[in-house]
Amino acid sequence: MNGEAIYEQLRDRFPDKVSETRGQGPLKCVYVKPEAIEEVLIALRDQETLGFRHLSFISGIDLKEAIEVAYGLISYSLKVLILLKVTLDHENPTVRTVSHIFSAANWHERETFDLFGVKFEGHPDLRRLLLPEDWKGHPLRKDYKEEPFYHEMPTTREPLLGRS
Amino acid sequence: MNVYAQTLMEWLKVPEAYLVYVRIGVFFVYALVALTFGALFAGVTSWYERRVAARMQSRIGPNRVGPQGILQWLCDGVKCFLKEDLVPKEADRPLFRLAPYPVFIGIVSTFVVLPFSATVVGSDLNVGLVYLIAITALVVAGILMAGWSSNSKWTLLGGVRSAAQMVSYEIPLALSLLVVVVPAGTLSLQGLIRFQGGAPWNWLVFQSPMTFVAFFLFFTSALAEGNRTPFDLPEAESELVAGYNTEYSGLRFLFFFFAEWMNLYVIGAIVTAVFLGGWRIPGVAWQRQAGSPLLELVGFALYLAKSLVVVNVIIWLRWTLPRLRIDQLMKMCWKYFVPIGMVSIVLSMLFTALVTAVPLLGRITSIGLLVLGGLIGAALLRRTAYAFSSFPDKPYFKWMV
Amino acid sequence: MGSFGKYFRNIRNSAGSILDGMAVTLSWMFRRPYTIQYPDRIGRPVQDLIAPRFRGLLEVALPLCTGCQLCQRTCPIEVILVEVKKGADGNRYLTRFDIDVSKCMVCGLCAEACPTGAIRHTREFEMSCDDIRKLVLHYVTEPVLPYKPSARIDAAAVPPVGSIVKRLTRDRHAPYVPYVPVEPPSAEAPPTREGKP
Amino acid sequence: MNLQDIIVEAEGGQQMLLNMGPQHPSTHGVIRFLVKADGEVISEAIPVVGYLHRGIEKIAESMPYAGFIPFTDRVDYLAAMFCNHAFVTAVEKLLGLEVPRRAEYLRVIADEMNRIASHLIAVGSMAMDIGAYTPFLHGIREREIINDLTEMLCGGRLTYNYMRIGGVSRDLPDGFLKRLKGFLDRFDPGFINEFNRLIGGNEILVRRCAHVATIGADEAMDMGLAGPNLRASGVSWDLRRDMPYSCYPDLEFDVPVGRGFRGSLGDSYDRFMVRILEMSQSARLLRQAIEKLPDGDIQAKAPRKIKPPAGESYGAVESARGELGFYLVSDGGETPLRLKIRTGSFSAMWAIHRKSAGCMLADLVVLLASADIVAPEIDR
Repeated sequence: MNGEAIYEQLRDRFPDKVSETRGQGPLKCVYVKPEAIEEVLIALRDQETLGFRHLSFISGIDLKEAIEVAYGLISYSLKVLILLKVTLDHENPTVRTVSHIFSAANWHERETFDLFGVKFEGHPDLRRLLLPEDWKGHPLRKDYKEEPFYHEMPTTREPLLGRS
Repeated sequence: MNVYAQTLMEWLKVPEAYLVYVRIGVFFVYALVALTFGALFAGVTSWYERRVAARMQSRIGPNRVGPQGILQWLCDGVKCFLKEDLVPKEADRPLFRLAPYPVFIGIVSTFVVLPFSATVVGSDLNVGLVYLIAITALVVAGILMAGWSSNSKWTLLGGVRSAAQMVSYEIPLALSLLVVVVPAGTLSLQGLIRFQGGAPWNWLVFQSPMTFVAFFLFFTSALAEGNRTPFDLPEAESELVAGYNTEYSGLRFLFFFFAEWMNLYVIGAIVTAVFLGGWRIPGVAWQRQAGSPLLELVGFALYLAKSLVVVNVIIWLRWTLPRLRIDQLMKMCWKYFVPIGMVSIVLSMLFTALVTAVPLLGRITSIGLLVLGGLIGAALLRRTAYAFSSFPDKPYFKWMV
Repeated sequence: MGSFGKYFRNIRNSAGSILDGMAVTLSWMFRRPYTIQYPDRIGRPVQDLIAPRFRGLLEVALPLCTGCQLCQRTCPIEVILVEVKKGADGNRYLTRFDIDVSKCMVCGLCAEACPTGAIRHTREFEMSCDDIRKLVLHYVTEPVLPYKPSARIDAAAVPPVGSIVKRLTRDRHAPYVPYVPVEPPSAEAPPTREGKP
Repeated sequence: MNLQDIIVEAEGGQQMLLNMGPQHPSTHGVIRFLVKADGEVISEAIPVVGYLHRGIEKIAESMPYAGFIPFTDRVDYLAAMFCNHAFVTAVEKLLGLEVPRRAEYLRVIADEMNRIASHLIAVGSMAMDIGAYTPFLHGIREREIINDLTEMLCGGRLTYNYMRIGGVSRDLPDGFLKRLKGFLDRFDPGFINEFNRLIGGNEILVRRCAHVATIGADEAMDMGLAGPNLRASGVSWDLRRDMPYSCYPDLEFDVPVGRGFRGSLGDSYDRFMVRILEMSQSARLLRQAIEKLPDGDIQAKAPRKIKPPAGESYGAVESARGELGFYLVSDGGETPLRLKIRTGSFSAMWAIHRKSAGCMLADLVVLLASADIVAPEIDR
């Protein structure tokens, strides 16, 4: 079973919650309604014929007008990777957590929160992961401006190579 | 040493009334000599251990200071002298400053009873073994003081581990010595050595199956007492940073290390004295050895050589084995060593009674155990030969690089 | 008997495994150590022991440099600065070729991009010094005419790999001397072909 | 709850709060744990990561594709070749580029050499954390030979920057294959046997590792473990075999799986042993790759300025630390729109957080070493 067949199956099961297969290039994806992401993932994980037991990654994508969160899942039995996406509001991106479905999602969601500011509702421990707790802003958003100083430490260095 | 004081008085024709002063003088000189010996040994061993470890790890090791780097320990010592003696701000200052000394004293004081040869001994106490066990317990106090007073959690963990470990291992240590004391009938170290003979089959280690077991028991417990791998939990680098001495620097740190390496010799010397025939020369009665300076010297050389072999084995073990976990360490002590020690004492008594009745049995047992020891050695040699044959690197005998 | 036998077998195996380990460490006491005694006591410069492709400090052979600035554009982190200026005589002169060694991550992309092989990796790597500004290597000390691909060049005019950077880093423990920008020659000074770095 | 609250809570309670790291001998690199402990027994070890966060994913958004390859070296300093490989795979998938066979073989040779080097450090440093220093240096010694080989091959010993989009940067130098064969002859079975005798079978090590931090198969899948850590739990999953890339389909190899070698399935000793078995499989792969190495180009015809069409791709390779994936989103420009790096250490660190409860302090060190954590891979 390849990716497209799985997407087809998902659409059959959740007709109004899973979109058409979209995306260009080698990796296609389906868009899932943000409120349905939990049940879709549970279905993917628990259905015997699918067996998507491995959450490979959760990644935010900033498209300037919206923020997407991509879920990469691998099935050990089908040996295939699929990609699900949810589209969120750019200003206040919020989605339900999936950390109770895949515990691996815990840290991936914390990272996405840290770098994109996506709030995962119901996450048990939504703190910044990589950046210091008092860091301002979410650096992987396209509108992020780095502050010149962090705790009075300059965040940039004068280049040694200056043009004459 | 009293013998020497006597001789000196006769030689110098000093009146009898001054005996006590001459004795004090002789003791003072002896203390200096013993301390210098210990210090030199600790220093050179610290270099030697690094060189040996390096070769085991296919490195070269320190070889820059002096010929083959033999003066490396002097440099390290001078460095420690020059470093600032830091005391952490929140530390318990008096205790922190005091802690290295009990450790140091505990180790150095063993030289009172440790013999060098038939007559050269600080004082041949008739409770020598008890004294040894008692005085080395000071080390625990020092380490616990260091761990507590540094006011750091890592040092505290190191100190508490050390206290638990050393207090526990005192028991198998004492038990294994008792196993030997039963046939020998004395607690004095010189007495134990006199009881043994020069030839291996007369050594206490091969005296009975129980003493053979006690030898391993004692050796292992002594390693645990001395915080050597595989029992170096109090200073387990990868777990506790550096254990109880994490916060120490400069001279006080040096004291800890000084004690550690001097302890190597102490372990080696005790093992040699109690189990491996001490300064006895094969085929020479101890009374003759006590009289002649030449034989004394030969005895001392033999004693030192055997101690060095033991020290080498300790170093060798350290660079081979991983370390145990604290619960395994405790389990080993209380579930294996203590019961084995106790059973050994009882059996040792029975065996001693048996051997008194049938002397031939004792001789046969000794030879049998000697053969067993040889078999263990042969197993090691066979494995070494296999190690050479299974890896393409050729043997290489140039040691000075 | 089963559990009793197992108990003793366990002891035997444990002792055997420890003896195994001790035999291996003992055998290495009698084998050749693998480390070498850097930096001295190895008989020849350590640079000679390194593989020819080793990516060490970058150097620029100015007689080969066309001033195309391809390296500058390829470099992902702006380590290279090349400047070409017009002189009073109408010729274009190479007035600056700086490499910020403190920042360079020796990836080798510039050397791959260079069409003439002027910028290249050496096997030199010793560059420790006490002032980060000394880590900017200035290859152009007087204005140089860029190399023309059509021109024939004497192979002997190109310094051997490593010699240039060796000369530049020789005085790295001397006090820092500020860099004086190179200007293209004015009308009176006659231009030279071989720029001495 | 922020860190300050955790500290206050533990200090006020009956537990001791130990601050393990970021400078601690066994937290390889800079990892910090806030360890809540009752004496030696840990009730929770909270990882505080991010000390090595360099924002590589952010850098990628302003780097041309070809110029980003050196940065991937910095993702995992012990196994940089895989990061190269995963990134170029992702870009090649996006471009639809066919890589010449010889280049694929060269990539596999470089990968497998790197896998041996990385596993040597993993098992060696695990022995070191347990207290035996010598095996670590024996591992380093063999790794040094591999380092010399990669230096011959691409000029770098740690940051290789060997692969290019559409191939590799340089062909094999003279005498390389002979030296590699010489290394393999001494390494497998000679060195592996010796290492097992020195430490692998050592009773103390076995006692320290067996039954420690056991991770069952279901749990391992749930926590997203990958690579040797997952296989040690009994899940036979290897991207090289199951989602084949490069020239792995041509080569024959086994996937070692943990089976409770001396303890229970998925304990620290299994993770140790699986790595040792994998080294031997890598040697086998290398021997085959040398045997089958075809002639031909080492570089596909890639445009000078790489500008992939808009789209997404996921390039994943089986790194020494498991599934290493580069999720690449391109909007058709010269730089990626988004690059997400999925690493094995990241999920392993999460597993350590989960499994630390109930361990002893010494077990945490074993767990940390057996999961083979590399700090920059977590933080990126």
